[in-house]
Amino acid sequence: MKKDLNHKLFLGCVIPARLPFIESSAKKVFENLDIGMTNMENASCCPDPTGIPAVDQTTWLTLGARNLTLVENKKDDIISLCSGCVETLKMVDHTLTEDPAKLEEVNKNLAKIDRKLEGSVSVKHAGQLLYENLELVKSKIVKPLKGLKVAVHYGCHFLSPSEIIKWDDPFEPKTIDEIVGVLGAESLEYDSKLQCCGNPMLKTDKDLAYSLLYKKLSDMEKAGVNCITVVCPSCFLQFDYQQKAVNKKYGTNFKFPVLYLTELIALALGYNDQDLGLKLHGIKPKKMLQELNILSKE
Amino acid sequence: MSSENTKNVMIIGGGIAGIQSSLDLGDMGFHVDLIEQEPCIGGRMAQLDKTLPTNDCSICILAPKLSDCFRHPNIKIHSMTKVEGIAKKDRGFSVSLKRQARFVKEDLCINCGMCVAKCPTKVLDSFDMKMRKRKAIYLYYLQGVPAVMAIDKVNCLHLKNLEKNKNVCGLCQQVCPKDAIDFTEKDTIYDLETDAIIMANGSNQYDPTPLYAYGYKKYKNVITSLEYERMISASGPTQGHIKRLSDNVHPNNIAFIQCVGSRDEHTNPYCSSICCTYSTKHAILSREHDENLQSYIFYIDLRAGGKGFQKYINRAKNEYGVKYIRGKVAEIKIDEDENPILFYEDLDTFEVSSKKVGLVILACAMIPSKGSEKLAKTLGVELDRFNFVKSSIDSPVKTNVPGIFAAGSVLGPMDIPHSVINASGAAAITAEYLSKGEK
Amino acid sequence: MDDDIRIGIFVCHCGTNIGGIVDVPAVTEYAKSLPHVVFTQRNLYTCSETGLNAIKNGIKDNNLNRVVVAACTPRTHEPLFRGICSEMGVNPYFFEFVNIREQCAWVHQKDKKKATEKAKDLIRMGAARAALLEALDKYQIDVKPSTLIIGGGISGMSAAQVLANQGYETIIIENDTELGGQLRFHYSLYPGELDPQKVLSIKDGLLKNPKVKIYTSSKIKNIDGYVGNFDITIQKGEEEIKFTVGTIIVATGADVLKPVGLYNYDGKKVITQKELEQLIKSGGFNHKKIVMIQCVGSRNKERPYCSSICCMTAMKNARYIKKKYPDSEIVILNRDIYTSGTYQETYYREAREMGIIFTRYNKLKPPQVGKDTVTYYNESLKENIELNYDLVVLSTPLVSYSESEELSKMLKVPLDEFGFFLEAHVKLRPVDFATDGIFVCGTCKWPANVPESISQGYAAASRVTRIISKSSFSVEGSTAWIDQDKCIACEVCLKKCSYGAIARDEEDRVVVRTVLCKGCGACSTTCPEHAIHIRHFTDDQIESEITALMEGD
Amino acid sequence: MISNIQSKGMGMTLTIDYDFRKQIQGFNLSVNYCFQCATCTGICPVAKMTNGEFNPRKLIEASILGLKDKLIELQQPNVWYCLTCQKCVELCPQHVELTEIFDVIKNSCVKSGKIPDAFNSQAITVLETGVALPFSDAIMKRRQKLGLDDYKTADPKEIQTLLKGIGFDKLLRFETTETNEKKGEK
Repeated sequence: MKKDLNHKLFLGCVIPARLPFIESSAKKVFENLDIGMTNMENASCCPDPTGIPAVDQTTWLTLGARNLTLVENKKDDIISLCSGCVETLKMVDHTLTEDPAKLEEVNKNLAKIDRKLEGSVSVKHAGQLLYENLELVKSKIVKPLKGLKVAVHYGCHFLSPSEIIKWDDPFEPKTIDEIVGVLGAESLEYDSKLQCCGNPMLKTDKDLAYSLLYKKLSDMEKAGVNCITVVCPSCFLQFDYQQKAVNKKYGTNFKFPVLYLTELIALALGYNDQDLGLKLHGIKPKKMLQELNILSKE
Repeated sequence: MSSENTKNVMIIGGGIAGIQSSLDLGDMGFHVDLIEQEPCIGGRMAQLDKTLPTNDCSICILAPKLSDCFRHPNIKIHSMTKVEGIAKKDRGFSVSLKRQARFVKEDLCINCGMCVAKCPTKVLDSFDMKMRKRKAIYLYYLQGVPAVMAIDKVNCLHLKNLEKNKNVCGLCQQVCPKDAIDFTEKDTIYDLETDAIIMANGSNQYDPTPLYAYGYKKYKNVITSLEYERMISASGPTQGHIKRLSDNVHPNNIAFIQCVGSRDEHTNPYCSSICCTYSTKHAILSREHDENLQSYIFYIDLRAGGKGFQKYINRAKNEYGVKYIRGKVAEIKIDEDENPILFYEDLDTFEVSSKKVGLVILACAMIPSKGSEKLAKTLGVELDRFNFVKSSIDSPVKTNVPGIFAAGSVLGPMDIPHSVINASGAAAITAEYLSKGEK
Repeated sequence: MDDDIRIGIFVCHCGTNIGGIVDVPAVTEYAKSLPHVVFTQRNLYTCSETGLNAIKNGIKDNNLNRVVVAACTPRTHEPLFRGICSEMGVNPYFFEFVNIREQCAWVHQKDKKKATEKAKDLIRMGAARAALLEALDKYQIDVKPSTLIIGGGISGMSAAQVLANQGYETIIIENDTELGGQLRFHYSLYPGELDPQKVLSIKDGLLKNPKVKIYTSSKIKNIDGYVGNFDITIQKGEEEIKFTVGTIIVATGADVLKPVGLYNYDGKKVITQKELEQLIKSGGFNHKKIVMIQCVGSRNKERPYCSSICCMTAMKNARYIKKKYPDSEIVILNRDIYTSGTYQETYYREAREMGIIFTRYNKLKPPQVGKDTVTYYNESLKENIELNYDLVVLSTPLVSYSESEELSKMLKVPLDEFGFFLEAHVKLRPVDFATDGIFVCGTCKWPANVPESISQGYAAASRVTRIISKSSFSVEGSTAWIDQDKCIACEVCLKKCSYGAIARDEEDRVVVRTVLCKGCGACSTTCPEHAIHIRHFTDDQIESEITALMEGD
Repeated sequence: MISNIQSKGMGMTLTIDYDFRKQIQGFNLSVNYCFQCATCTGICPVAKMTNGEFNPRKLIEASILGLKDKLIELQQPNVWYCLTCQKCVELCPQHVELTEIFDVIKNSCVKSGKIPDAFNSQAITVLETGVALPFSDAIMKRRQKLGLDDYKTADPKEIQTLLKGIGFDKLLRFETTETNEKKGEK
């Protein structure tokens, strides 16, 4: 039954407006795997689960509910590349399904823009969708990612709150590690694997955000990884763009390229750095990938 | 009232509760059929090292009762036997029992152990919490009653190959001086008429594997309290030596974590009642094994309401240097030497802390025993929301079925004195029930 | 004569309890060399069925007439081994127990060699004594199939109900004017809202039962006799009533501590939980700001125990109030919350859900009860927090009645340091006394809730039934006897005996009432004329042990 | 009823603000379930990093006790340090939804005019553009280079109608961000 749903890609804000190469890699992967996907138009901010509910929970619920009204129930499901968006949409959906009084209140507000939310909407992270199609991915691999030692960073909102996300175990997740393994790369365990990257702390205390990140990077270094994989654009921003800030603050020399999951898959499916716009990353992965013969050295 | 009693009582479960009910009723003159699914009676208490608050050796005070049961003219032990079905009779019940083949004749075996010495097959021993191996022919435990061997059908080379029409091994049969081995024995189903039943089928311990934050099974030096009980037991897998499973090294400090799988809405919401005090016992015994060993007990609320329990805890603090730390451990990690590191907030100093120890013992909750639900269904006995037998405040050992009573931890988590009390209580209520209508 | 003595010695490894310290094979080998010893054997666990069979075979195959077991303690195991001797036709008093576990392996853990030497010494002593042992018989006493229950609270009534319904004569004696005990003061019982009247309704059954005799407003005046035949004198008003019963159950209950001098307790604005219950029951409760303080007068230096029922009681009352007045403000100041068990924890969670506030105080910085406010220090938040109240309720523990002491003396049963009755064995004999025929249940033993008190009542009834379902009871054969030729009738022994087993007979001689005698030896040691002897512990026997000890190298 | 701080500093005595308690319970009843086991603090990465200066358990304890001044005025501990990583929610044995309760406290802070700048400016961006990060020209070029289609987001007017309808704009501080806004328009 779920197979018949049309996938609507909810892009959110960070990916289309800051990290379009992630969107590009994802679309290439979906196309390659023949998974139909269309953009979900007219969406607003999900809204950001770390920012907007802190200001006003009602606003967060209402705006989230508006996004849910954009898909046609029972025919569409929402796929997102951002763990924050997935969390917001799933939680809003869950809250309003469980609490009819809140739904009524939200619909009263939505009525002002001629919208109404009816029923529950299925929301899924792209990482989950790809895991569910892992055999398909496996069959399409042309360039196994041999030699790639990956630090998988699940990030918080991909897993939690698990009772609502209902996906991987928050303290013993394995799905992304399995995908990485299937791609021919190796996922290395490291101490603070399940710790937050620190991105939301940038809003409150930059130094603390850096120390959270520093802890992770140090552990990754200790484990001997050569790149980082994430499934969330906020985590991507934190790892890719704030590594320099950490180096500056701590006098370190971390240079781990960060690859979003679909970029990793795309590489295994044979796309090159130009297809994927890898040079747009803060820390360029090209050299490392070339050394491992994952990218050809022209 | 007469000593010439002709009534039968069936007691399901041969742990301390079932034993106590049997002895009381047997002494009153009732004929007791004591049903035990394992090869020997004794139950959980047989697995324990010492008992609190007196630190009596558990098996030492239990063993005389095992013998009393075995030698009692009014008690018949049905080992390796399970209840399969039940039918209501005019008065009492007809119970269908399934006796698993022992392949050793109970009346012939003299427990000389020659068969065990010859048996080539080693199996993880569940009595020892799978921390040691036993043979495919084995005595359930050293002081077990009936003191006869049993053959583990699943693992015995001869029996496994018999199905394939191959004659393999059979060494035990060859060496047995009493010709007690009988490979032809079959499981038997038989009916017993009984006038009343006492459910005393006990409890189990929560398996903490799903609590990934604690890393049980992932970290070798994180074990359960029942495993630790076997470890410190003189007859246990390490002969009573405290050892880390990672490197067989004796730890210098041990952490005991309370409320593992209890007081937790994710697992079991109830309080397991006995852990605060049994962990205190473990800490005291650890110190007795090694006077330099430091124990830490992490708890939420310290629950020691039983007789002498608070004093026992005070003794642990003052005489054995046990440190009680209020605060639930949130997660455990390990260092490169597989030393567990605990993360928690110390609610005495209110510091966010971590502590590195040599060994961690998880005080896992008591949960209903495996077959409890099925048995209750068979008997028509109502269970509570946690799958313990439902009883009421004013009749604490009665079930919803007239003529069926309950005793021990089948009613909920409880310690040995409580089990003994309501085992005797159930015996009294059973006697009262069976005397009605006569006088 | 000497040739007739054939001693068998069985040395127990007790797993590694003994075997890990004492060199058991060496000790066993040594035992062979002792006089009269014709057979020795060592066993992994002598008390296991395997070990017991070994003793049986040893007796049978070697014609043994004396059995020595060197193992643990006679306290737990002597009856078992004596039973085996009996079974094999050897008089049970030809059995000698040598303790090489507690007295060797455990106390000399650090010196295995000396532990082994001491074990040899003790066995040599035991073997010497065994040679001099004499056959004794246990006394059979006729048992009256009746029971006296002291205390008509829920525990005693539960015991009475079970016994009377089986047709046994049951007599209840109650201090108060009616049966019911503490339950009478409750308006409901946790965890449901069970009406205590429903639980107390067993009283009606007892009142109607012809087998039950109830004496209210009565006191025990004197208890004499022994298991099977206790002679009881009670005082009811002016009247003295005497009767004989076979067994006794002590179910005198407990009192609730009145916290005089604590937290400005005044019985009006600062009251106990029990007083709150009565206030609610009488319909006079109309307070909205309640502060409860837990562990008042318990878990302190004076009473270092947890009364185990106060947290649940506080919650029951708080929940009642919250239901009656949803806008009421209830704070329960506590040190630990005791909601041990299945429904209890749920009860606590529901209480929190209802909005009852639970917050911890530190024992060293107890809350201060002022005129209208209670101030407590919240250690975690490092703040003093002021709580307005119109009622403060103190949760005080159950404490023993002062009358217990007198009763314990009459019954010759012990009390613990808090005045609660002390059972025979805290684990395995929780409702027995060491004295035969007397049992204990309910809160006179330790704080307990209603279902526990009922279970204990049933359990005591079960233990009683074991005895009174048979027509006779056998008692210890090792007793004192007085050599009338030496006795000067000074009565020193009579005063010394704690079992009332020594008395003047019709001929005015000082004699031992054998069925009461426990063979403790207190009389013998105090007799200035050495006129009292203890069977099974004769001077010869003891001296032989001392001599054997001195013979060692 | 407002909890009153009787005197500052030493000897300060707080009282329970039952209205504030009710307010939190009204949004999320799970706050009541807390029995102060401190699992949340033990797993909290920020509590570890700040040596307990940030402490989720204390936030819940102060919420149960309705210590409004402590939470909102003094911000001890400072609720804005929560990462919303939800590790505490996952482990809490009593199913206390800490992150949501912290949102209630944060909302109260906002209502008292205590909104941190970064949250304020993000909220204003969402209010005015419908998205958290507006599309710049440079990004549009990059998208084209990567072969990505135009991505049509919500009509800002519709979002403004919706959010102003629920009074979101009234919670925010505009004076400091107006200059940013103008910059953005250019």
